[in-house]
Amino acid sequence: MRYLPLNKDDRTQMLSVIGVDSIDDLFETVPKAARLDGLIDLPTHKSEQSVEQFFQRLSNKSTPAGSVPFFCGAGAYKHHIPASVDHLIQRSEFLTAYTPYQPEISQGTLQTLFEFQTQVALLTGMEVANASMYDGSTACAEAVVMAHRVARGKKSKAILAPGLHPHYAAATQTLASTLSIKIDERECRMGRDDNVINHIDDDTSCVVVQSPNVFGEIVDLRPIAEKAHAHNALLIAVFTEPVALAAITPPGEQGADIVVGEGQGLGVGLAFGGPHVGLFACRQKLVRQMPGRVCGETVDANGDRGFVLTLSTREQHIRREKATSNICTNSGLCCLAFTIHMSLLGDAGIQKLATLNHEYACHLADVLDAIDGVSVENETFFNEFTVRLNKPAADVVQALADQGILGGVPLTRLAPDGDPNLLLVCATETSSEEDIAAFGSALTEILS
Amino acid sequence: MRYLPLNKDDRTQMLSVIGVDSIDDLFETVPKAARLDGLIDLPTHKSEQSVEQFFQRLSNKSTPAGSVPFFCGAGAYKHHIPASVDHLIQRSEFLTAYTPYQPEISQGTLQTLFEFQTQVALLTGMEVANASMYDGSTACAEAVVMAHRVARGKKSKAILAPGLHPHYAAATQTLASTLSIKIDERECRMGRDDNVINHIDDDTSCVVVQSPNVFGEIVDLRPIAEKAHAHNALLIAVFTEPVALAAITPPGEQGADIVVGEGQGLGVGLAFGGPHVGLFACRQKLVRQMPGRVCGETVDANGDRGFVLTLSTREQHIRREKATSNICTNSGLCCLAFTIHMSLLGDAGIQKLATLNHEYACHLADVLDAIDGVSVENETFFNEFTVRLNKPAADVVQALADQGILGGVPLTRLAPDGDPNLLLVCATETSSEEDIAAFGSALTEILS
Amino acid sequence: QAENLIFEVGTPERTGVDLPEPKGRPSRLGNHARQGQIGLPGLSEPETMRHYVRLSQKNYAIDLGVYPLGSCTMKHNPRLNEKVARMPGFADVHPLQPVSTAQGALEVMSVLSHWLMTLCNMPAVALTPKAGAHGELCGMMAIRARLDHDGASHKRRVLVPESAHGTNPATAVQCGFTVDEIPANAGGRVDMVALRAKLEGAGKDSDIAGIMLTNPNTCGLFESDILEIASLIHDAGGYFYCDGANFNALVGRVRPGDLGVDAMHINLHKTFSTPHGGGGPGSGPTVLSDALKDHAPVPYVVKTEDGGFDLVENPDEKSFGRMCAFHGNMGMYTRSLAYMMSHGSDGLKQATEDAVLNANYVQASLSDVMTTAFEGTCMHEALFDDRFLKGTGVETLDFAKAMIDEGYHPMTMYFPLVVHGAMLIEPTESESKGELDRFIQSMRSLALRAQAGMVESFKNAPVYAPLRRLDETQAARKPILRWTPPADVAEAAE
Amino acid sequence: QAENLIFEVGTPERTGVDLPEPKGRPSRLGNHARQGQIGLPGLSEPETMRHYVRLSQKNYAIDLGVYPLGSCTMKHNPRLNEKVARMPGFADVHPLQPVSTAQGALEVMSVLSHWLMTLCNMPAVALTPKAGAHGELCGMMAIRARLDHDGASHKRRVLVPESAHGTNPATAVQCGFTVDEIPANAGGRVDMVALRAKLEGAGKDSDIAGIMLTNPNTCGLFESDILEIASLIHDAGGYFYCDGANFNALVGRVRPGDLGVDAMHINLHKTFSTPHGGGGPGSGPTVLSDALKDHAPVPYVVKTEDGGFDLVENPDEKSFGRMCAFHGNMGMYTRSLAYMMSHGSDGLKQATEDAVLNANYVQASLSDVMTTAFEGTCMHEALFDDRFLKGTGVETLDFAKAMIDEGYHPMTMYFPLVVHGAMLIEPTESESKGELDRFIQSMRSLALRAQAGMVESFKNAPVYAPLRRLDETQAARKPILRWTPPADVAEAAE
Repeated sequence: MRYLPLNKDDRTQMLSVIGVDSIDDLFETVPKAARLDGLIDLPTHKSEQSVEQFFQRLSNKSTPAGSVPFFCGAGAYKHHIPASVDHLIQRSEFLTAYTPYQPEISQGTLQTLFEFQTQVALLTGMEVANASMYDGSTACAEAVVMAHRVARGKKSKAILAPGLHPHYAAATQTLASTLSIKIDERECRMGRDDNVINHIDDDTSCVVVQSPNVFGEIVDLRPIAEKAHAHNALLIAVFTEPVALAAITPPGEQGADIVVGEGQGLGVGLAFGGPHVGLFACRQKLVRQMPGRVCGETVDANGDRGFVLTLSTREQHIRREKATSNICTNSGLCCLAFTIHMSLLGDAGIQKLATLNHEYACHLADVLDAIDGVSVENETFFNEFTVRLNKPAADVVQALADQGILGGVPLTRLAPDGDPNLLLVCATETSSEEDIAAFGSALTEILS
Repeated sequence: MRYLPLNKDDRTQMLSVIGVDSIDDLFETVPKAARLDGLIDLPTHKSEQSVEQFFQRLSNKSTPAGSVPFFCGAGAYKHHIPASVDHLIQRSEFLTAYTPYQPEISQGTLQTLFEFQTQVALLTGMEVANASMYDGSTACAEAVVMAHRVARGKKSKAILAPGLHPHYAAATQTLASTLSIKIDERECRMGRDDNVINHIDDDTSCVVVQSPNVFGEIVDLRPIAEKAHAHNALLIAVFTEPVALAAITPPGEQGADIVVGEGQGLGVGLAFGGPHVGLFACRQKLVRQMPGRVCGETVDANGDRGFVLTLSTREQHIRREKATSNICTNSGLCCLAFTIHMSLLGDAGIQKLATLNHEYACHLADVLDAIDGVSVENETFFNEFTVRLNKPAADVVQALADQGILGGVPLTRLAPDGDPNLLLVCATETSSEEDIAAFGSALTEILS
Repeated sequence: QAENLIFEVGTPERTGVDLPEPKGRPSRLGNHARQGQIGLPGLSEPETMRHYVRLSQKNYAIDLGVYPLGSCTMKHNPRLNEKVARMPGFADVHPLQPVSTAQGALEVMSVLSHWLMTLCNMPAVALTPKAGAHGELCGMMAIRARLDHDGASHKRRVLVPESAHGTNPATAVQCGFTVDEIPANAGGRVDMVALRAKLEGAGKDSDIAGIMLTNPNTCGLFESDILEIASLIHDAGGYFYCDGANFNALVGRVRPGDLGVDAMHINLHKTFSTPHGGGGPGSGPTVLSDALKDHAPVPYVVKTEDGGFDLVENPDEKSFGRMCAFHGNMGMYTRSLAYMMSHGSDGLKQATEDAVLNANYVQASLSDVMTTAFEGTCMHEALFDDRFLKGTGVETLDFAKAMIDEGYHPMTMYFPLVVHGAMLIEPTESESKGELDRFIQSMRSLALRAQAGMVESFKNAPVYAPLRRLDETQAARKPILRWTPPADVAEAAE
Repeated sequence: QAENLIFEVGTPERTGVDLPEPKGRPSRLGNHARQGQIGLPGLSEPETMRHYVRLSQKNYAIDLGVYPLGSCTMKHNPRLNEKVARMPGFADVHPLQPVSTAQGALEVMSVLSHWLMTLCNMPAVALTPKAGAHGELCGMMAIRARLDHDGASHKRRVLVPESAHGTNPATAVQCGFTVDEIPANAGGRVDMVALRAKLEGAGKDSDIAGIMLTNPNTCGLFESDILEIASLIHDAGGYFYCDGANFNALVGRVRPGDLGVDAMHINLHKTFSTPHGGGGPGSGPTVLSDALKDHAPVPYVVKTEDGGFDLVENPDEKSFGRMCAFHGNMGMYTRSLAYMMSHGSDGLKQATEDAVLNANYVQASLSDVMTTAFEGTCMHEALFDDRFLKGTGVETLDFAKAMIDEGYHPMTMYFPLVVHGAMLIEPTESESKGELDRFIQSMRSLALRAQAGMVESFKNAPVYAPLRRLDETQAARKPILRWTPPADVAEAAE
């Protein structure tokens, strides 16, 4: 076996040092009834070549986003990732390191986390950020639990605005369901979010608002923040596309207390949904209630600057049943990828990237809106928006797929009770004019 | 421009430190007539995404060996390369380092070269090896020039055996043509190599024999070595497939004085012919006449073992017009790949690999020989052999290609005057039984 | 050599990404356009490359040497797995594109499920949990859902050994349970007297929801009373959650399903070697027993009649719901399946045996100069306490830092809590005998040095590391969690 | 920390590659089967990975810091280029598969040729040379073929400046020419008086075959008399070979074709940034003038009438033949074309300007503490001599080794030979002003330290490197070029 360095002689010698006769002797603490004889009924070892061929064959059975005109968004976004990002994250020193518990020999990971936290804080317009969560949806759920914790049991309700990504709402429901948090989830429908404001009361610990929301509409958070703060509730702002924040007023400037979202769009690929990277930022005063890992600056014995994991008194390995959350990993390598992509872009780069995304989306909206049987529903949008079709969107998407076009996500894929004729579409810098034209003609034909 | 760190402010400041007004001032030593105004007529800079798309489009216009039943050899061989090989050679420290002229900070490259030299010596059964040449064909040409040098102008003739790869013969002709070396190239034809022996005389500086030869036939080098040595000539043994040497008696054990060959088969991909890696080994006593870079063991100021480039008194940067050759690079990264692949294989691995190659080739020979209009011409072979078809091989290969099978190399592709009905075919561990069956049926159909 | 932060290197107008010029179309952002600079530094590509390559060299890694972190399982990460994970049919597929266009990815999930269920002898697996702790959540949520479904919502007490990972009690609480600790006995295992006292005769209708037990436990020992524990908990109407963090000591030799386990998460990043990546991403698929499987979260893959695959994305009334957006960490599914297929049933068993052998070899080779916490052989990790350092002035932390100067990553220290000054060493099956012998030699010489009174070299350690010991107290007291422009430094230090 | 050789780590039966079991078919090897062990060590995959990762960290690299090797041009290697080179339509194509199945690869060669010819304003390019020296051979072979074709086989004398790269005279000799050295003038350029003496009035029928001239030359200076040199050599019936090693100082601003050049090789690995890889592989395409283009070697790509591409693989009577098996270094074609297309005509020009600017900035910033070899501005590299070290006891070599302790790779030293104790610094366009400022600061402090008499720190250098100074004399006197098993060590040292 190519991965196992011991050979027969080694094993014999080692057993003799241990003072046992056979490997079986090392398993004698296992009850006899539970000891397996022979091999489990699975194939035996395979060469690298044959494993590779197996996966190649399966890979060929899926349609990669990059191989066709592609317009899916709704929480995962296709962007061009510079080759150096994937090169760097594959370096042994990053890829095969553990959580940086020994800071003296983990400054590579730690300094990167510090840069990451700063980038997230800047992008969201917030004061501090943690070192990432599993993904945007779990970050959202943890934010609601955190708000509940901040309210110290005095408030029982969390309000989810109607434009929140249904998966985020569901993940939040799940996590909150076992705690005494009442989730007031507004029906997921296209439209203005004003009505959220009317549900905020003194029993509200937080209100969760996504912008751009799942329909692509940009939401003005200011009035919601005002109302929430008046009732001593927190505004949790959510986003699913980090590139959007380079184009729109960041939630931190609109009064958000916690900002959570998905970072996948930068540095991390689609990967059929994971791993992605959850971003989590909040006001400085809330930092000790913030879940997840945090990296902080300090000095070493010589007085040189260095970085360590810190604020661990909130964490499960210290606080056990009193921890802020049970989370003990972050999305380390994805947050490295995010950080490198952000570093490459810089201020000028990400703003230009955002502008291009917006322009392609505007062009796509124009093309689609001109088709009979299609109407763009958004008043505003960044790089994705919602169209109403004259047929069920799921059928149309399947028909497009049969023609080799991945033409967006039907709302019903996310919300089975949602309007069946709504389709969420997205354009990024990877959507060429030819792709958009191909989408337009195919759609015209299918709807006619 | 993403690759250029200077910005406008930097440039202005730097010009002022230099004390000139503009960048043009730095080019004032260029005659006015030769100074270009404006831009050269080529496209301006492109995004990474668009460059990648350009190459992806062209890549899709070729048929990768791995995507079809594949049976080409004749000097370049498809083997499965472990993923860790390509990972390791892409490490910045290997990939972006220069020739190890400063040994204190180049031990990574140097120790690898030392391991490489040892592996090549062991595989060829020779005493010493250099740190690689451009490829097998240039190694062959350099070996002939070296033999000429060893003869100190007292011999004028080099004999090339009939089974020598025609490209190797041509590259040797080219290099020798400007020196006073008479090349006695035997006609490239299928058959026993005995006749070479009859041409060896006292004017012969060397005889160049490939085994397995370009037809796949394994040649007994012993009688040739005997005759050559009797006339004070050197036997230069050539191979094009390093894996073969794990299966057959190495040239070093058969009396070869210089062994040269192509190392591409291990660690290095096909790459449409390059870069590949030339292997070059010789007897210890000839080492100071050996061309190319050499790495040697020594100690540092503390007495610790270390490695350096050595024997540089043979080299062009010291000897200028008296150098052993004008070569000043090796095929560094390819020889790293070769070394890593060899290290992974080890003695047991490479022997098994060789056995598998041979078995697949035997199976292929049985399948093809059973087809009407096909006869296997070889008495012996390793993983490639020659078949005679009842039609011109070039047409048959094109017909196979049209059916999605890359079915070997017509002899005329290498030797335009060669027998048009001969086809060189090869099987390796990457040739599945299904591929061989598909080849067999397609060939049956085409020839019927 | 210190490496500046990117914020200290970059300038706003530079960029390492070239993009075509925008056309200046009218905006449809409404009045929401961001004003002003974001504050991100601009770096060219070569500056960025160099920054992160240099930073990387300040890390230790499994590719550089022994990384004996007990309970973390730092083993070899094959690059084949990285290669297959990057194939476009997995890496470049959108989670919401039509399932007809993602059949290969779904098939990987299906085959992976088959391997996990077979290795565990369990009838179901939920793939979506994104890490071990998320898998714990999944298992405990399923238990809670089953209890609620059975109308047993008074069953809220969960037994947790005091030596458990901190995540266990944290997870139990996050699922709305109360935690009741069970002590360990002198042999490092569950104190069966105490456990029986809690459970015997409790009856199906007790308030017991279940037990969370790590096996092998955090002392590196197999819970030899596990069959009785399972039956006691089942008799009390509770469910058996097994923390699978140490499943790598059992794969191919013991199946959790044969032990009475109702739910167990599997850390793909430990047991099946998806890279730890400096702290994630992990993946924590959770196998479930017949009793729990109907309560599994969505989404999951099902086979269709035509031999294809479909996704169930909407929960029925029994499912406890959804744990995250999309379908879990596909990138870890491909890697771990490649790992499993490469080993095969024979290789996985051999890997388990080698891991246990290596740990026992280390324990046996060090037991004369260090003090083993418990008698007898261990499973995949060797646990030492700090008795051998008594009176030397050297503490476990110092010993750990001195290992850095020997060229090693320290072992896990001060865990498990049941052992004083614990040192938990897990070599894994990836270490050769040669490497282990060198490691053992280093550990021996450190132990002897400590006992010889050379305390200073321990207190000063590490010396041969990019930095000396870091002041963690200062970091926690005045947290500086982000860079701020020099003028604002005073504020940030608040 | 020393890293053992693989031969000291491995054992014969271990392997890092799994293969299916052979079936035991009868052999068709005749009586040629290899007997006994080869003697290669066996290593598992994790051992192999760790060995080479550890070894790699003993290397300096452009990704780690300034690598100011004059005339070697160590610039940023974009990873995009690595990515495109690995696309299967280029990397996994056999050189002899039917050209109809390799159209994409041939198109890359065709487009690359167009870029190179356009940048040089030359009508032809031979792509196959595998490195710079191989390109020199190509150019000189073409000149010789042309001379022979014209019946001028008495023209065998080649003029070479004494400051030329050693490869130039070596190449000339390998092509059967004799070398006639031209001295340099006080300004570091070709001594025109001496040159005119050799050439004026020589006439078309002289024995002059040509001149080999590097431009900018090895002193980093543009040969400002180049137009006259070209015309003198042409008047003498010779051809102008330009060594293109320093073409990176001209790209986009000066075209060799406008200078009267007949042949010039281009180091794709220098000018167009294919990675040096620790010593290759390189690639040395050679542009040829109208006079020489018919004598180019095979193979080359031609466009077909249907818009496709074909290969000419067999030489006609004018071609000087074939230089190597197959079609040259395809892997370098893709990388360098990706580099050129990324820069575009504007970026290539800017890169040239930045390279020249950076070199002049270094020269200007150091000229008060170090001694510049020649007055005035330089092109892409700054040349210093050792006058500033006079009397300090520190030599160029010591200075270079001290740079290692400052965290830098030394500059090129003792080259060109025309300058005493030469130090040739080429920063390239890849360095930011910040990096250059730090580098300049280090160089200044070293120079001041030397002048202050702190000679010991130079003689001992390097201290902060994986090894101290190596004994190169011993290595050359008793060459040990391979590992031998311990028992045979005595023999090997012979």
